[in-house]
Amino acid sequence: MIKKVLVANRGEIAVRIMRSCREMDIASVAVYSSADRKSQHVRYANEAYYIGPSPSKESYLNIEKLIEVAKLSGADAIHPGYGFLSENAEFARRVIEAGIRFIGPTPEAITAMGDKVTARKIMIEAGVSVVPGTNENLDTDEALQRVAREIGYPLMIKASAGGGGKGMRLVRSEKELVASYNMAKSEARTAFGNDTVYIEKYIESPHHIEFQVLADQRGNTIHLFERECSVQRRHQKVVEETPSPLMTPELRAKMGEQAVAAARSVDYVGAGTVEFLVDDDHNFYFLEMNARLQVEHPITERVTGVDLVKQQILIADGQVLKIKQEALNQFGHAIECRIYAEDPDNNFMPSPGLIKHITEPLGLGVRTDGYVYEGYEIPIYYDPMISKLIVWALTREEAIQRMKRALFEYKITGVKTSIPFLKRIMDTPDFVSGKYNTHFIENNEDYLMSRNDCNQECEDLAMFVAYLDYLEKLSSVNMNKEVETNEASSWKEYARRRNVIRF
Amino acid sequence: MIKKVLVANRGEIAVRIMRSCREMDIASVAVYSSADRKSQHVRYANEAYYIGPSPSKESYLNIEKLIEVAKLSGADAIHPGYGFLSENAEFARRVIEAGIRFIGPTPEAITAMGDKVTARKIMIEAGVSVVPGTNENLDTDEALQRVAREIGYPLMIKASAGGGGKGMRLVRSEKELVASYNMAKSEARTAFGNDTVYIEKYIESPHHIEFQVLADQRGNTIHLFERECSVQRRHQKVVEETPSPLMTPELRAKMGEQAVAAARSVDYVGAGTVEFLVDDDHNFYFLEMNARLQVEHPITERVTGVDLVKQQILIADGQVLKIKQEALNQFGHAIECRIYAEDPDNNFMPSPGLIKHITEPLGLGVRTDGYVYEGYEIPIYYDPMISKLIVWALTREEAIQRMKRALFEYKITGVKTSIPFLKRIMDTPDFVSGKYNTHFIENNEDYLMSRNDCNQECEDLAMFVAYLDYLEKLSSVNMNKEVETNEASSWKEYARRRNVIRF
Amino acid sequence: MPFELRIKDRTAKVEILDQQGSFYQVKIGEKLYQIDVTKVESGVYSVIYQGKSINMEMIEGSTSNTYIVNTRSNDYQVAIIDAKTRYLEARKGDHDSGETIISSPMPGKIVRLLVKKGEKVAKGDTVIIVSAMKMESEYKSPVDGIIAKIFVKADDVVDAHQPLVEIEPINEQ
Amino acid sequence: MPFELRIKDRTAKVEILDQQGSFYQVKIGEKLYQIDVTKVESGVYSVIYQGKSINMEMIEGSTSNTYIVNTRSNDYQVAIIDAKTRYLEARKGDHDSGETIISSPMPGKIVRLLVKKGEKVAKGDTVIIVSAMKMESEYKSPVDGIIAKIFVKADDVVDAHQPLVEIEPINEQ
Repeated sequence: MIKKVLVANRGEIAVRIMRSCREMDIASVAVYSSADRKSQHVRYANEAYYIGPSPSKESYLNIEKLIEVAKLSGADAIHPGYGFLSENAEFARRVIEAGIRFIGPTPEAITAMGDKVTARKIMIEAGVSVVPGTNENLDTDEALQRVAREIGYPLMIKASAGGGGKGMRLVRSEKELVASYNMAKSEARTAFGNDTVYIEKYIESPHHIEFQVLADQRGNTIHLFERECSVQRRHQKVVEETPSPLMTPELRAKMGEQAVAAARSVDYVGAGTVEFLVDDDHNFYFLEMNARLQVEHPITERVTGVDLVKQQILIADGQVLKIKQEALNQFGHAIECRIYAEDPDNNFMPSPGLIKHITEPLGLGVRTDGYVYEGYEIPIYYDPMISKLIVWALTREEAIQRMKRALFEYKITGVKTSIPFLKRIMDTPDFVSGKYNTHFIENNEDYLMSRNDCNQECEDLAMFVAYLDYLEKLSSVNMNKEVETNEASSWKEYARRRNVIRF
Repeated sequence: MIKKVLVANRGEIAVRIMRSCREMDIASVAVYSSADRKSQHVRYANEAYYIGPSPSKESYLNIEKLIEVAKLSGADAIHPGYGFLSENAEFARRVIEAGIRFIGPTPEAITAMGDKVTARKIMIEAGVSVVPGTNENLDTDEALQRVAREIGYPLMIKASAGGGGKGMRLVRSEKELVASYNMAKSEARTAFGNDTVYIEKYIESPHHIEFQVLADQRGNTIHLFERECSVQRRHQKVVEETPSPLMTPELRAKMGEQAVAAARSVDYVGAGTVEFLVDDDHNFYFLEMNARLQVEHPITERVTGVDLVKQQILIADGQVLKIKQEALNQFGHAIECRIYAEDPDNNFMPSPGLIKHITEPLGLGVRTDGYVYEGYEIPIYYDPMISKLIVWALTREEAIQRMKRALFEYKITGVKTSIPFLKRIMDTPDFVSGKYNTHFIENNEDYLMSRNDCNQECEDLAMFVAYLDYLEKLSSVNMNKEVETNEASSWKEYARRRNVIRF
Repeated sequence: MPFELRIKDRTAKVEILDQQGSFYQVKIGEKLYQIDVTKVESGVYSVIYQGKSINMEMIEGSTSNTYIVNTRSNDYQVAIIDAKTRYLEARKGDHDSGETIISSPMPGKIVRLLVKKGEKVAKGDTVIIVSAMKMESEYKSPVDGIIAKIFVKADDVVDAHQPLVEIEPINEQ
Repeated sequence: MPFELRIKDRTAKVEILDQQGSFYQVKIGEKLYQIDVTKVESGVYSVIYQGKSINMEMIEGSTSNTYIVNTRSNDYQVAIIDAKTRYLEARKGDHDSGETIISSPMPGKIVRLLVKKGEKVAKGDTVIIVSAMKMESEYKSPVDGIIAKIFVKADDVVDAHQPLVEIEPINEQ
């Protein structure tokens, strides 16, 4: 059995992995950069080793150094977490070559799933539905029109070598087709020196729904149901929930089957996630597979009761998956909110800095996965996520009420956080009714705007308390030094008088 | 629907009730004594009112004042929590007379269950098993011996008017019977002026197992399975878990049925708990019924998914119980540890005081219900319980591992706590194997004793860090004033030198 | 000892008329209040006003006489206007036509400087790019002007509110 | 600047030989250590020694030169022995045959005084009953003696370590 795990990551996910290690009586090894000496994962681990300067590429992405520390500490396995080197096939290969277990899929599976075009081909072969489209270069307007008619409008023309929106054209009807096609080709030629374009169906108002899978080294592969991840801002997930409000038992069975087929097609081992786009008519299309643990894995853990990190470790240890598909159930409803150090009222500007005060929500049905503490300074070098707040309740309605209660209790000061924005999401009718897709945030800007609910009375109270705090500051020694006016002495006089009144 | 609830309590249970109120969009009203102005329940509530001096009988037990505040604040219901007035029939009656809903059973049910002899009689009539025994005064030695033989040895002779162990005699065989009987009678006469005694079977190594019940105002009554509460110290519960390691599906069905019968026999309304003694042969006997929410209710909430406080409020509102017995299930395993402000290494002496630092355990499967915060001073007037730590996992084995992990993360300084003692319980083989009864703590004194695991190296590190902290204190302004020897100047010199080295 | 305080655009005089323990009788502007206020944690106060329980956290602003006041649902900027502040504000008025300084609202690392000293910039031109937490932010000139001073260079790590670039506006009368 | 520290019965000299940032080379007693120590919260330190990560919390004892050092699994009493301490300890030696003071180890309320000034008590006699958190504790005389002073009366609320009763021992040579 694995006895010591090096966690090649930082922040909340490093702490979360170490928690499961501790519950398995496995020692954990932290690695840290210059910026992270005081980070929670260093304090939580059994052992901790310095691996380099603050920028990721000199520390958390330094494969050489990580393997060196694993050998030095005697770790027999490495968990990559998410981000950093978690989907780096080269890293997985190097770890295995060093005689250390890699807690994740094989380098081959990572490579296959990392390349979108390869993944799409493998999926088609495995019978997994992908967005209808074509890879061939279409030579004549007739061929183009025929294929477009087969796929159906609206459709997207995408540059094969493209990325970042360049060389992309949305076509809503046949009369725009030829002109758009030629423009896309010319744009692709200019941008990438390669005018190969292909056509894909445009999914109008898609839901982003993903399936959690687990597979052991013997090929036993199961899925742990879906996660609805359509609440996104600039392709970054903000709120996730399970079950998905869109889901039906039939759709779940079909998608689950394809998720398992997708994993099997690359001989997947470990925990992975198959992402789909789903339209309102319950058509679904493979988007990509994430060959690692997801940020939002806790909601799956909550409704199934399965500790996914423990399963990852057991699988890496070579053990046979004990969980049977038919024994799994979704019990109740779970929602996750991601808490970022950012200012929602100022274009979501990142807000690193010193945590002055933190109060975590507690009580029934609430889980917090975080890593910051009072007095900790969030560094500027890494991801702005502070924590994940996960609630569970018997029903979706109760879960939303519980999330509102938990967000009310959550207090972080010193840095700006996304908590006020998340509160407003929980109050937005489209979210409450469960009728939302990936356009949720842009469609609900009115509801999601900051509202000032402070009337004059509330302002007066704020002024008074500030006044009291200021008086206290004034009567302290340091402050008296600062105020070099003749007020200082009258302040002292006042402070004396105040004490007299008080008793 | 109930719109505003006054919580006639303090501490963790007041906060816990307010959490559910908030999730139901019900406003909560806190009441507080002089000692509790800064208490968490006052800060958490929507409204807060002062009700009197610190001693309970002048504040939390002041029925008059509580009803006055309920009227003043416009509360339409009162939740009594546990302890204080929660099982006071007079309070329940007065609340109802004031036109306010009492979130609890009827005054009649409270009265019936409050008197042990009455309760015993009602249970016998309802067909609930009670400890075999008799209430009749036995006149002749023959009658005595006959009855004793019927009941079986060992048995207890108890004074009818007794309490606190007085007038009690344990009889192990017939030859001790007559002498013990006469001594018990004489002791009872001296102590209570009433020599009526009765005989009860002595349950040798009992398990304390209780069943949670819920009943609405229409007579719909269900149970939410058992809680194993045998880990006790001086009749105070320390650790609870569900399911009970002793339980079988058959025994559970039988006991659950009788728990429901017990509640029905007094037309019970709301949440209540029926306590049983159970022997190793699965014989069980009614002990008492607690006509209120129990401290340990969260473990039931965790395995059933039911929020018991919400159910209490819905029932008090007159709503029909929506939960059906046959739909209920125990999912996984839950354990609760009670965290007290007490010194386990010094005869569990209470340890009130200022909370200097607190770190609550977080992450998968962990719930904390507490009320203290950093800078809060635990008052000397009330119960020393700081919080309840509840963990859940799929299996009992995993739940114990998770509890150990959570206790490892839990850090409270400023006051002594029972955390080290609880850690040792989790490591005790009898607990780990699940083979324990109410004698667990006395039977395992060796395992539960404090062990010092610090070797010289670890001591050296502790000294060095203390030394560093002391240096820092010395170099601060205040400290220099205190140290009025000629060392002060050399310290300043050293502090300067240290800065030079540092950069 | 009355004092003037400002929240948003509103200024009000605050005066304690009486105090008994944590109970204050206060005049704020023209309104009388009876408030129960007690400090519960460092910088955190529990307020009970007309039965309502409110938590407020006082976070010191960039100067010792300003606060960000945090309640459960919102935050407000509050300034205490003492003699010193009034003096500084009066002085500031004199200089108001002076330079414009671009400073970073958050700690970060300078990615790129797009201007040189003495260079002319138009309002809206990007002057400097700062990165923090894997996101790059562009800072633009708020005026037409000439770069007067540059306080940082590429790869510098900067604190919040640290001046980055000073621009001398061009007056086009 | 070496110093002597005490833990349990053991006294050791502590001396920093070198420091680079948070890395210290230290001599403790006769042993050399290389330790990485950094303060992470008020009174809380993160220690890395031979790869092992250890958290330690320093809680000030009843005097400024004593600490209770808390790790995740245990706590230890540590005393820093400076000139002042040495002096005080020497002085204490002179007085050692003096009075015995019963003090409360925790805050509480005096329930009952069972003795009067001038009264004779035997070792083990209950002198005073203090209640805290719904539990009453009896404090017994550690010596045969005479009640010299009583500092409290029934219903008084007392702090931790506050003297309650002073007993003059009777020497029975």
